Amino acid sequence: MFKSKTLRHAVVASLATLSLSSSVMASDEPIKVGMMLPFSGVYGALGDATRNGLKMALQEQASNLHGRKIEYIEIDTEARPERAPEIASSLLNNSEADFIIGPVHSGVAMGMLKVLRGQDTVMIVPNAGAGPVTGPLCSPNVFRTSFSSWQPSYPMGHVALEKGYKKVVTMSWNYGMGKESLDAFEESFTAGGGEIVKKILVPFPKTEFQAYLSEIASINPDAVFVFFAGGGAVKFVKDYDALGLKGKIPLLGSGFLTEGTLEAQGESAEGILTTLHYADSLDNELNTQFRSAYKQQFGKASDIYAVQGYDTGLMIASAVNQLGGDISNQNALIKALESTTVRSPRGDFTFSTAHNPVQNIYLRTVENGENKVVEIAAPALADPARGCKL
Amino acid sequence: MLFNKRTERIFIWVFFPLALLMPLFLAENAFYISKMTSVMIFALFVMSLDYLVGRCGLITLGHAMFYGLGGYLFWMIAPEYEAVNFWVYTFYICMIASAVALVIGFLVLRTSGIYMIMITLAFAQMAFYFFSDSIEFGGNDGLFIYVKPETSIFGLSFFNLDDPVHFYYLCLLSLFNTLVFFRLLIRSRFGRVVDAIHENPGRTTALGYNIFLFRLMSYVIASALGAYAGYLFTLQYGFVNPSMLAWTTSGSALVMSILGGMGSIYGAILGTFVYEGLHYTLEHLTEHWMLFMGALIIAMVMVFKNGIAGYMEKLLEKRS
Amino acid sequence: MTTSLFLVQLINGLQYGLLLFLIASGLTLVFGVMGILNLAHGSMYMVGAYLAWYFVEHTGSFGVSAIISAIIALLIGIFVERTLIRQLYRRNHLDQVLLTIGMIFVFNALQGILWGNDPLGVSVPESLAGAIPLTDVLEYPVYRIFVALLCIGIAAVMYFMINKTRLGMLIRAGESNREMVECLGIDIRKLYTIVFAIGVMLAAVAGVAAAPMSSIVPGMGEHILITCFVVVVIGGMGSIKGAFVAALLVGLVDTFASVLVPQLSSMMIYILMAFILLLKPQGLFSS
Amino acid sequence: MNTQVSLDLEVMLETQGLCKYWGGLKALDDVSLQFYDKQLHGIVGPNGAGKSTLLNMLCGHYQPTRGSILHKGEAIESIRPWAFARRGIGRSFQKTNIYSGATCLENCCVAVQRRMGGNFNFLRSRYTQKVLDEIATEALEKVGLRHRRDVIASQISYGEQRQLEIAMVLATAPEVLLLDEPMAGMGHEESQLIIELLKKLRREYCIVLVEHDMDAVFELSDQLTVMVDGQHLTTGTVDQVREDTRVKEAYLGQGDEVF
Repeated sequence: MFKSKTLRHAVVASLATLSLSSSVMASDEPIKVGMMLPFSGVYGALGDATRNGLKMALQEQASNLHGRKIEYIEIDTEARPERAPEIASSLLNNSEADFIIGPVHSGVAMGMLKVLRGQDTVMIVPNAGAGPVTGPLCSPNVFRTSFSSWQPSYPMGHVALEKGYKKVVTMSWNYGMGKESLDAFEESFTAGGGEIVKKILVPFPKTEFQAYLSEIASINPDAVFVFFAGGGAVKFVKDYDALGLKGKIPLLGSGFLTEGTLEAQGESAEGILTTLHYADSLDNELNTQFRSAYKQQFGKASDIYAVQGYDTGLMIASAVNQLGGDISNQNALIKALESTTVRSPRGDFTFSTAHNPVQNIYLRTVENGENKVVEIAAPALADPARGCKL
Repeated sequence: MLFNKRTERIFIWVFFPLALLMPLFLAENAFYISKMTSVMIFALFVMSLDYLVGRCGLITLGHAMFYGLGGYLFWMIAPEYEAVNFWVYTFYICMIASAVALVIGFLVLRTSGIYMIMITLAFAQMAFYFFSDSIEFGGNDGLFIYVKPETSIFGLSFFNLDDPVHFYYLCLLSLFNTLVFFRLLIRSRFGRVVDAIHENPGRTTALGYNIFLFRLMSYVIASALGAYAGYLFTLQYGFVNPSMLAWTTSGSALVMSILGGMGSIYGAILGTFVYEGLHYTLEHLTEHWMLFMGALIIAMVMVFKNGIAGYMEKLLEKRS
Repeated sequence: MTTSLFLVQLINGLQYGLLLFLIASGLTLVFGVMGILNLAHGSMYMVGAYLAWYFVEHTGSFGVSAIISAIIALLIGIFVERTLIRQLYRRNHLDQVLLTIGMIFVFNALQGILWGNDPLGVSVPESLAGAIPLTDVLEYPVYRIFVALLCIGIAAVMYFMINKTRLGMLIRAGESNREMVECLGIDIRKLYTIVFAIGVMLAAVAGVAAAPMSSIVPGMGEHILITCFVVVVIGGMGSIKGAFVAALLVGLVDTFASVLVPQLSSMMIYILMAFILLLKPQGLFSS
Repeated sequence: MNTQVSLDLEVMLETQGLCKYWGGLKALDDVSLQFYDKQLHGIVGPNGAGKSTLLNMLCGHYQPTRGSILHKGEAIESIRPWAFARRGIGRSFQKTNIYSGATCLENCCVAVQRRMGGNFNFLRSRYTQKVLDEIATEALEKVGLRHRRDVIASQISYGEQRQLEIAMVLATAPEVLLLDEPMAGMGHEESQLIIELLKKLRREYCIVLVEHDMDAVFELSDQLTVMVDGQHLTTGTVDQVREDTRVKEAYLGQGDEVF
């Protein structure tokens, strides 16, 4: 059917490419940083910010990389978990990335882990808070620079008790991150004698909240604790205000409720109490510097996702620096990463044995369209890392 | 009979030998192997949809339900830490999927056209939320399969599923067998009636055929094969996720099938490879890949009347 | 459930249903008259919301923004019909599906390029900013009541147009018999352009109206699209009256399911649709 | 007012008080008729007389509103449409209704295959079954289309397509043939072909013929029924009907010059 000559040509050509690609000298090669982030769709904004932060950090740290250049490979995950293993495999085997950064979405994280656990690369999660990543599925080569979903929500239980709330309604989307957040809040809140009068799980990604809010109004609890993020958070906060609950029933949340959404939420967000490992208004020099530099470079305000990306970059740079630029020994690289103390805009943090940040959690309130820090809700909080055998 | 056999033969003789030889050139790069494998698995899925939509005229937007079901079924019925026999479980999964298809087909095939599209979507969405809302099935984050099956028949084992190249050949074999199976099916007496029903249901009823039965049978066959594709997908990475059942999965399969040339069966392979190839190339080229992807899809609809397969046939006709 | 809560939920359901009607009406109109299955309809809803945000930022007035957005949507509709849809009238439904899926890709990409991926919000116009107290805790915002009334108004206008005007007569005739309309010496292509543009505009207007009470995010179109198809199919493809009844039905079922059977609430509208189609395979008001 | 004459032949098909209402419209009202084996029974009447409605019920396409249909004495009005064909009641349609994308042979094969079995044989090729082809070819032969065997149906002439449709019905080996205006839209020569064909067939089958071409009906019919406004006017031999004054009135009332 086809001419045998053509076939022979094709064979020769592909063999030639193959031998070429393997003969490049290893030491001249740039450090390859693969990114598996959503650049389109609902999570697109988060992916953008993470990438910006990461690149900014590595740019700033260029002098500490011992002459090694950075090569970025960016792939849009579209937040589709079923594509995750394939993209991860592409970055691992095809691009031979030294670091794979991602993802934002917990389902995608699970798919990536399946391929990357125990492989010859380092996976750093800059956002997805799914418990298993640094819990039962933890692995020597998997790190997280963000948080476990337990971390930001657990301290809020104590805060609620201190405020004297006894009966609380909790609410989130019905998915892993949401449920883990509610559970963490419930854990500390009920341990201190509080009562969860109702737990509402909204099908993801539904944003018709009116029916649920009407129900909450009829229960009239002491406070409401929620986990929502992105567009859903905007809609929820606006609905909460529009239906008159704001000012009558205090709204508490995992910090993502008011991250990257304040502008869209406008007045409605004023006064919401949240706990998170960061706040825009954190009063330290690094943060001020970071924020102005980010604003200058990208023309918009930074947010938590940018910080997480930034810290990921810092962490990579620090390890490369420690090893004098040679990251070919994976064990040494992992050791270096583990021992890093990241000097982050959120305050210094270290890594737990499960490779999750040990960090301060701040209590914040929204004032004049900004998250103002009220106090440190929990200093140097480590995730319990249930089920991790590291 | 819309599609002539010559183009099909040429395609088979070009595609399969190339696919057979590919691992020899690319064994070094595990990614190309696994990418090819996953495209072939999806092509198998698209093929089963193509038969249903293109040959039987039954348009469904719920086919992904069976794709996902294939994965979840394996998780449900196979022991977690024990290697089971691949062939035995293929049989189980196809049988259970068939039983499910029999029940759902019995309900949905009472409607037709756009209403059938929507009622199949309705069932698929129910299945989607069933899996994505329940903690037992891993919810939105999905599930892991820890142990891959072994493939021995009478003590002889040809494929080691942990080896990507072996798995590649298993999928290639599956794809080839499915293509051959559909060719036989289309040429069979059963296929004759199915063609007749597709072209003219009224006439076929008047000749004494119970067309519902034939449609149901076709639906069951396509669904079982769809589930088989989902089972293969799950085995490739050991990962099941509710997004396998999402309507967008059905949607993209439909797009690939239309792109390839509806009802041509081999066009499903063409459509899947072209679509996935474009997607892969564009997303590595530009962040705004969607813009180009969309524009290309629009352009292809305008140019190709019967998909790529149809276009190829026209070219061939002109030359001869 | 107490009576007052029941009444509140009833209002919630009706309001949601009315908004659904507004989005779905364009879809069913275009299908009924032209036989085109426009999957990009949800994208137009998204475009409407983004346009509303953009022009509110630039003009400061929600009313002005709404008018400009509607006009732009109308122009987009005319452009798309003239350049793309027109080529496909004689092709089968599946080619139309493929085309409109391509359009979804393009609109999503353009949204990303033009407006970025951050969630955006539009504040409620001052003149409609108040709220009416319902219970001790609960209030009902005036704007939402306004939107509900707007939806009813548009439904009434559409009913009047289709049943009493010359355009409506042509639309009804075009539905049943394309040749007949052509025999009357009317350029059916012009009719189709108008109908398609109106359909697009209705989706965009729905997006504009929804903008102040929701978040404007990428992908907002796809999610609503499926719900709209459920509405249109339950009502019977092409029937405006059917879409109206079905939208209210879906709105109420979804609202009450959320509260009464939360574990089934995500599936409830699909269960409803499957049930109705099994009883009436052509929807409630098929022609 | 059954004016039908009893014959010594077997009654193949019978209707008793058959009614079909579409909402308020009485498309067919209380029609009782008997169709005999090996006879050609013509049905005529002005437009809207209910001829096609009657035929559509005889083949199971419509469910009667009231009344019953008997096939060899058995009530069959409530069985499924496809079961009519299995009992040997075959029909042709008013508008040409064939598989226009397939060859003439293939068209007939679909018809033959139903009673030959193997319909759920998924793997055996349809192209290697000689018996089927032979029977199908025979059916084509009967209507004089043998030379068109391997031509795609959409490419033969209109008249031939009508013949093909009859061949398909014959290929199902029916006892009853329900023919809905087989000569509609044909030229004179083509009509003659069909008439010759029906002359051959009418001693083999029970044929019910609905036709507008009066000359043809008069020439062919053993029995003739006239219907007006959904009601049965009269039935008899051609000569009896020709003499019937009510028939003349009915047609004159329509302003038609028929006789």
